[in-house]
Amino acid sequence: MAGFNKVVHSYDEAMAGLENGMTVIAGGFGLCGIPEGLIAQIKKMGTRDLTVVSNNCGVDGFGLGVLLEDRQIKKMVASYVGENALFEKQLLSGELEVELTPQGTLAEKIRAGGAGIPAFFTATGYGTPVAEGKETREINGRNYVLEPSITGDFAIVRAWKADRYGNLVFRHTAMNFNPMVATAGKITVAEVEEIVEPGELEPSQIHTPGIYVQRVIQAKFEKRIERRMVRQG
Amino acid sequence: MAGFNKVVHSYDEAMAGLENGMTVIAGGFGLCGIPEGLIAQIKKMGTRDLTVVSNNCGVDGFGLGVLLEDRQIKKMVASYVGENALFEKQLLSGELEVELTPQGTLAEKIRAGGAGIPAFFTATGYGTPVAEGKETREINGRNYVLEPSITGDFAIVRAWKADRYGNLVFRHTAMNFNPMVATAGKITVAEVEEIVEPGELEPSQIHTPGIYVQRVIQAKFEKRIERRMVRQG
Amino acid sequence: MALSREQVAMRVAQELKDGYYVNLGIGIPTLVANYVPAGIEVMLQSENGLLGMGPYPTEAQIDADMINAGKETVTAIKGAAIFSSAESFAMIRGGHVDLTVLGAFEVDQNGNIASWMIPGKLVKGMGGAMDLVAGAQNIVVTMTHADKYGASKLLDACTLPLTGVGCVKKIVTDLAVLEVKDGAFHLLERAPGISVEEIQQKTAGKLVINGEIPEMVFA
Amino acid sequence: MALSREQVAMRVAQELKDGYYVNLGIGIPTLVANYVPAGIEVMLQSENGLLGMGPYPTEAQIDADMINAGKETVTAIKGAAIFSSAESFAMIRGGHVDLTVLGAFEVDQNGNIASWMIPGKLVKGMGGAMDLVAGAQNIVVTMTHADKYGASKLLDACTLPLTGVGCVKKIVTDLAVLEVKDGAFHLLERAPGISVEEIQQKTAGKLVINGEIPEMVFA
Repeated sequence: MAGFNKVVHSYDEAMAGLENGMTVIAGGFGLCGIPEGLIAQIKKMGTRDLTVVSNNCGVDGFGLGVLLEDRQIKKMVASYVGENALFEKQLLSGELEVELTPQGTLAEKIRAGGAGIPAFFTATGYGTPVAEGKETREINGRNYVLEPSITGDFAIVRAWKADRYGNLVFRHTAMNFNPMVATAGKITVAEVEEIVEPGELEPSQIHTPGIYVQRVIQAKFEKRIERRMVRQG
Repeated sequence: MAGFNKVVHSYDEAMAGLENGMTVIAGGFGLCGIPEGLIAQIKKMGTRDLTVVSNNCGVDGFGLGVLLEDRQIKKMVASYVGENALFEKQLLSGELEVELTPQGTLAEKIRAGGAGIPAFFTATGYGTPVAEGKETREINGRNYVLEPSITGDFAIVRAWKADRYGNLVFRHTAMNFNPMVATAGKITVAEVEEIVEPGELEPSQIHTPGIYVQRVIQAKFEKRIERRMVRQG
Repeated sequence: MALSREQVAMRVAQELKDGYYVNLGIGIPTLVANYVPAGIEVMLQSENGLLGMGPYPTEAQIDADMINAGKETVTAIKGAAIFSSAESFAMIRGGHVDLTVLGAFEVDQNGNIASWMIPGKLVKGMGGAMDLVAGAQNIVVTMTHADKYGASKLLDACTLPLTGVGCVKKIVTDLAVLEVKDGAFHLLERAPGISVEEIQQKTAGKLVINGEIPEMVFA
Repeated sequence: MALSREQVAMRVAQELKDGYYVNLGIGIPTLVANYVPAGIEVMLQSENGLLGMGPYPTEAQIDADMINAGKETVTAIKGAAIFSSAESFAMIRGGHVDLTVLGAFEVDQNGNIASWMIPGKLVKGMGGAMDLVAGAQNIVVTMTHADKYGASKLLDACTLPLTGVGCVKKIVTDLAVLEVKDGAFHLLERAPGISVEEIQQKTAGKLVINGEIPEMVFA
């Protein structure tokens, strides 16, 4: 079963092959469902000139934010970058190129990339700066923008459970961008909380079939909370 | 909770509003996972000039095939129609208009319809009769065909379990086209084996969130098998 | 007197109908969930991937893997569904969400909205707002009628980069309820004690006033 | 002698590599699953929505809700995943399937394939074949080298409506193994006892014969 055992036992193995100038797509929404250890590994490797695609860029000192500290990110594609002072500084100084993309369009561009759809039309962003320089078209009386898809050299995701075939299940809203991101990498690496035996995951309840996943690594996660809201029980 | 109780108790209610000339999208692959009772109800209603979108058109006397008997279908959009003599006869006589669509393109067109994507590019069918009359484009050195999405006045699906909010779970490969079809109807009707209490379906394991489903009806299914293959145990 | 944030939310809540799927933006829109009218049930969609959002968790329920689109810890009601962000925006873009309530910097008489960027000052990104305004069946904007310097936010044409074009149907401000149609703001209701003149004076865009304008009624 | 259907399947099975995700079409391609070489594991994809297809069920295991793309009752292996047809073709179209094996009516020297329609005679539809030939990384076609009247199926240009353009890389017939490149069929192997001359005679398209052509070897 060598060919289908995707479990690796070190972060060096997990991110082997990552090179300067590559595109990395990362799962997660805010700090929820992010592959903490894989991001830390990229920081450790010191890989530079990366294009990073992710809904957010973490916060100062955590999540993808740590890759800003040594200026490893050349370009960021994201929908929302509001929680990060270092990000704002590098953006305003011109050190960091940013392509702001509506959240739904970003999700769909990544899904399309994994699904062999090179471009699609969406009404989102028509008539706004997002549509500048893009083809627009009226279809059945509505205006749409043509959006190209996104694929990456690496895709990094966090899952809850995996088996050695790379089948993944996500936990609660830590699912977010992870399923699409998992489909869009030439090499997709899943950092997971638990590795189970094949057959333990109910086939029709697998969120990401293993065909999309090249490497699986088990990890412990800090799971930092951004906005801790509590009601009196 | 009146607004979210989508359970109806008769087939008349389930298909109320279906009119001559409407488009009906149906889930199922061959005879697997088809909404048997909803199809029978359309036959009973005698609604005519329907455009029916479904991967297959059933077989003689079962599944969507029964709608051919009284010539209720004006146009069929499908990927494979090989099991149906009456279909072939009506096709050759010109009584039935047929738009053959590659299976993956059909699945994606229905998904796109439900997801507000009016058109997308795919490499499937480039250079074949499927691309005739359609816009083609070279993107990054490959040739693609622009395919418009599909939506229906009605979408009819079969699911395994539902709750009254319309959340659906499908069983084994009876899932097939059902999840996309469920998203693409102005009115989506789910015929299900079992209705469970809200909360019994694990939120992250729901295949079709209830927002897509307007009506749910419980039924018993014949589940006819097309090709019964057996190995010696 | 101008409405409080809570009163704006209470008025917006009157737009809810039984069985509506609703997406509430950050800020005042979030408060709308506290004022759902009696006898009506709505289901809240959170665009990170949750349909059937519940209240904030108790201390014991807190789970880092359970958050809303505002990145706040949250719970799910019985009957909730959780899914990917692609599925979430398929719902939104596909027109399956009945009502979206969101804030804005500016709205204009043609239903354009600007809510995500102030050039040179603020570049946080649009998040899901552009998809929401392009996708929902019905968009209600909540905001103060004028900024803190008294300048109107209801313009003839937005000056800031747009979030969406021709999509806003209704506006609930601290002073008034307005409908946007035919290239004008149509005054429907005024806040208790607020005169039509004050609303007119604080509305830079074209304002249509037809007959007597009633005061808002709070249950 | 010309290969039997089983021998064609055996030869195709030599194209499998450990860890391959493979989609097998109906007919001879289906038989390939019976000849996976020792020490190698592949995972079978069925385009209705199953990754990790197992053998046919026993009488006790039969379940109408568990079928393959040929509409046959089937089982799933441990570690299988089941998903929608949209997801299934996302895999296929997105290039995640390593190898597709399918039959054809005709193939030509430019890698074009015709497999789904004979005008005036047969209109069953293309099913998933067009997506598979457009999406898989590697396409192997199995067919008889000539039809029952002796007419070649390896043409300079397909005469029937196409399934895909420039996509076929390898062909395994009852007489030979050929690679398609640079606008020609390149003869790689011949069936035991079949002469290069016979293959040449039954190949209508451009055939390139480089040096000694070995006989196929079956383990």
